[in-house]
Amino acid sequence: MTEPFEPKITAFVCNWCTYAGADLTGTSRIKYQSNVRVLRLPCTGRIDFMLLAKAFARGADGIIISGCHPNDCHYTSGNYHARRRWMIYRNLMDFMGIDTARITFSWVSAAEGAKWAELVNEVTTGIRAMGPYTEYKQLANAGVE
Amino acid sequence: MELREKAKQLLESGEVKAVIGYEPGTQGARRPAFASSAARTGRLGFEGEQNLASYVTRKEVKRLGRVAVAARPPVLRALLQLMAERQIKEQEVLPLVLDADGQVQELATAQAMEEHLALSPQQIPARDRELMDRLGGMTRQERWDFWQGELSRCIKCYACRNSCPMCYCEHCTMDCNRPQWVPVPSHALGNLEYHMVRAMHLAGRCVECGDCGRACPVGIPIHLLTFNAEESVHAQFGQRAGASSKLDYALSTFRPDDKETFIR
Amino acid sequence: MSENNIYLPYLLRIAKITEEAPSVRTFRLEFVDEEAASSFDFKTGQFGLYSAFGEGESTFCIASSPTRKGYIECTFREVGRVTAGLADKEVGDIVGFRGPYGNVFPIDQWRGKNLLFITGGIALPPLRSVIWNCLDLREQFKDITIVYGARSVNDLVYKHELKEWEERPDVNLVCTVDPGGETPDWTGKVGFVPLIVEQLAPSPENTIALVCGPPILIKLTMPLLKQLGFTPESIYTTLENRMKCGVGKCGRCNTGKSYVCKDGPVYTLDQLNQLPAEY
Amino acid sequence: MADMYQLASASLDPLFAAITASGRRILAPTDQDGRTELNPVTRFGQVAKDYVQTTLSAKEAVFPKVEQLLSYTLLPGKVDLVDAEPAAVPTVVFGIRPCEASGFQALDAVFNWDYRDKFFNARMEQLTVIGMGCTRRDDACFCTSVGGGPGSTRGSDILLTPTASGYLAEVQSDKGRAIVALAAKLFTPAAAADKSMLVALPAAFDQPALSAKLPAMFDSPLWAEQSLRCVGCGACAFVCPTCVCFDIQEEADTRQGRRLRTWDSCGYHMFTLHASGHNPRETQGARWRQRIYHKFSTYPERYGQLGCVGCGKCTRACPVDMNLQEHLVEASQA
Repeated sequence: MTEPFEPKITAFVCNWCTYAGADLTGTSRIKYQSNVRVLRLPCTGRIDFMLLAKAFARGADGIIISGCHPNDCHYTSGNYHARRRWMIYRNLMDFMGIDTARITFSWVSAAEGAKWAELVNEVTTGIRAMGPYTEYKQLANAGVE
Repeated sequence: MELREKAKQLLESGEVKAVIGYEPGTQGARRPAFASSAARTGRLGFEGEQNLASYVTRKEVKRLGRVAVAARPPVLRALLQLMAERQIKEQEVLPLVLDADGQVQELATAQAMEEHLALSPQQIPARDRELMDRLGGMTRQERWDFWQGELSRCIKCYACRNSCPMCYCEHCTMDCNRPQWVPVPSHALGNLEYHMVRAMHLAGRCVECGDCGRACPVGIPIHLLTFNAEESVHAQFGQRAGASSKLDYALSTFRPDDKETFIR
Repeated sequence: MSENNIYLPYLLRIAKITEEAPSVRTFRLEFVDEEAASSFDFKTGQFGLYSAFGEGESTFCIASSPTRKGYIECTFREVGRVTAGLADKEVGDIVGFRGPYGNVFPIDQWRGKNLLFITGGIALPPLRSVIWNCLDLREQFKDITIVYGARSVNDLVYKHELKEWEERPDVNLVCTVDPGGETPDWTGKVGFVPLIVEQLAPSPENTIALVCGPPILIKLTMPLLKQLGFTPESIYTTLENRMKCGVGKCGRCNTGKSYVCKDGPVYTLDQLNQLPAEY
Repeated sequence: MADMYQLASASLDPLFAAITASGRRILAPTDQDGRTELNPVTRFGQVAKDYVQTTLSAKEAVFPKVEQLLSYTLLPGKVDLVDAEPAAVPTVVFGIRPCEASGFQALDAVFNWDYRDKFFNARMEQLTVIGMGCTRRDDACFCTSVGGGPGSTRGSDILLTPTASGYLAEVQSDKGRAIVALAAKLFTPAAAADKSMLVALPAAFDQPALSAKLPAMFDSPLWAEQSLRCVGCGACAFVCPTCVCFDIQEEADTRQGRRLRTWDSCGYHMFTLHASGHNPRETQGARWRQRIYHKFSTYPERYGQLGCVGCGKCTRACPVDMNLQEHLVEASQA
């Protein structure tokens, strides 16, 4: 018997907006799917592009990246820098054939507890439909004799 | 005045300590050549492939003193970008170019370099453009298969990195091991992550000389990865690396109205 | 029948951790496998590759004496990935060890001779193995003199053993710290090691000198010893080049034609003089 | 003394079939997208027709670019260590040049001169080399300067030399005889060795004289001068059939890990860098010198053979035409 596929989703969120927003989701008793592992970073500006690649390499089927809305960054401009980086990185990943549909970028503020739940639910449903990201997971053992 | 004569003059007057150009190599190739005395200028020429700007940041070359460089447009762009990144100063390098009359001209200032470059528009070679378009037309899965096939041949010799004029870091992120950010072994994951990091680190900095791809001993078109990153900077932020010695790094700046379509 | 895997380490359990100096620790390691524990043997001067599983292998000498059975000790400073991984370990944790590798200090040939140890900072551990080896066979040697220095009092390693050597009547320990590194209650000398050696002016008569230290110590001490009349054959040191295999294959530890992992790590000054300075 | 046979051109297809049927994998040069590399084949027709050399070397068959040395599981207070067994499959390397075939002996010298390397040995044991004598050469070739030759049998279990009607097969070893036995009727005994089609390649320098003078040239400014254009990559070392230097790398998470051996190069700054920041070979000149000395001075002294077979792969792979032969000639004349 094979277990039904439960996607692993890694969420990289900023400390000030999205993490607080996700906290609000909890304190508001809004239920959402439990497939997400939240990794809190100080700011989206700190979310190095390689963290995304590392998440896939370590078995993530989907990735959420979320931080403060433009203009609301705790450090004034971290999210603007992050946005530029994503604009380039997303194109590059797509060019290399990495499945960018498995990566969701979002702005979730500290007041948007409901949006966080909605985001996680949507992403989880989407990734569940896509299935496991097998081809990336297989890289770990390919090319070693 | 032709290059050899100019080189001789510059070395004899002591204006530069070495002239870097090209000379006939073996196997019908032309290769980089260093002339450190007037007696050694006899084979120097402008024609060759390796981007000579990759030498001017090397410790062994910096130690020589001021150098003159036979500078085709990609070399000039790389030199300007190195100035923008504060890796070389105007007075450390003297680019030599051929003017419209076939005379060797000294471009002693960044401004002169920029003006000379403005004469020849920057273009990705047709063959590369064609392959990029072909890749663009593929499905994601086809692109994945294409790159996995290509990168499986990678032996991680770092010829691409070491040939690149913009890869001057003394301690490359590939060599960092606390943490071990990118796997050292040349297995599938190590190769993919290496080329991903290389392309991202060159986004907004790649002068599109294509030398990484040319250097690859196993013929992987890796230059297309940095081209993609650079083109995407140009398309979205409107600037090209190597255009000016005063260029801001595209990824360390931003505009509040940067336009994207994928963040929800 | 397949051959043995020469890259497979022994497993050792950390029995004791001693904090020696800032980011310098000594591990006492005991073999997990009893058979290995009883069959394992080494000679002073040899080294091994220690694994922090998860991080990799790093090369250090064996800092304990072969006369002390049942365990080996290593002393390391936390500087890189592997040593940081080792520094995270606690008593009871498992580390790997491959060895013993390399040549030895020929102490059998030194019977009846005076021994002069000159060392500084974190370079004492390789000589500590020799010192204890010789002290455990004390009657075989004549005078034993140890000149040891560090940047500051706090940077001296093996502080308890230094005290023990100081108290022993059959050891002449001269301890020094660099100017500015002394504490109010410091009773030892103040000054760089070569200077102290110069003041001490040891006699080369029937004496073997063992010098191990940072490049600057070696660079300044060697001419001094020569001046005092020591022959290049009577001066020993131990080299540490980067290694990956330890068994003469990975190709990086050579200095000229000599492989530090196989022909070294112990060299006389005479041997070093015949090699290019690739260390 | 080698057994000599004639092998008709048409016999290679049935020979390949017999080898494949015996369960052996055949690696042979194939042309793909303008690149000639060793790839698994089952028919002679797949083999490249017109090549001087493959870019990469056959050493990969016995010394892969990444191989696992061991793995482990981490448990509280316990480490479960698992020895790695190389998955060595019976392999015939077909059509490599005599220079490259002799490279296996240089690898063997290092892997087994003292401690024995079971990974190399397990793969080597399963390897049969069918070399192919050279009827062509290019500018990078210099085997005759380093003791080899277009028809040298050294390192080949069977050396095929093209003749007007097919091939001369010189069978050198039991492994070679085992291949002959697979299709004995294809091999007809030859009375004389016809090597008339082999290409001529005069020696370019006096290698013994060069090796003899190298120790005294260590401090020569020549090495720094020669290496000025070297970009310090590892292409030369990685394509070299004899370059054996390797790195050992650990890959692990909090629960398990593995130790991998990967190719490494003396051209890299990192190769000898100490943790303290001190580097015994700080400049590219010192690293280039190491490359030359290791092959032409250390090897002969230590292992009684050269660490270079004159195949020229390094020269062809170099992005800046660091022509090894040319530099050796220069050193010989310095």
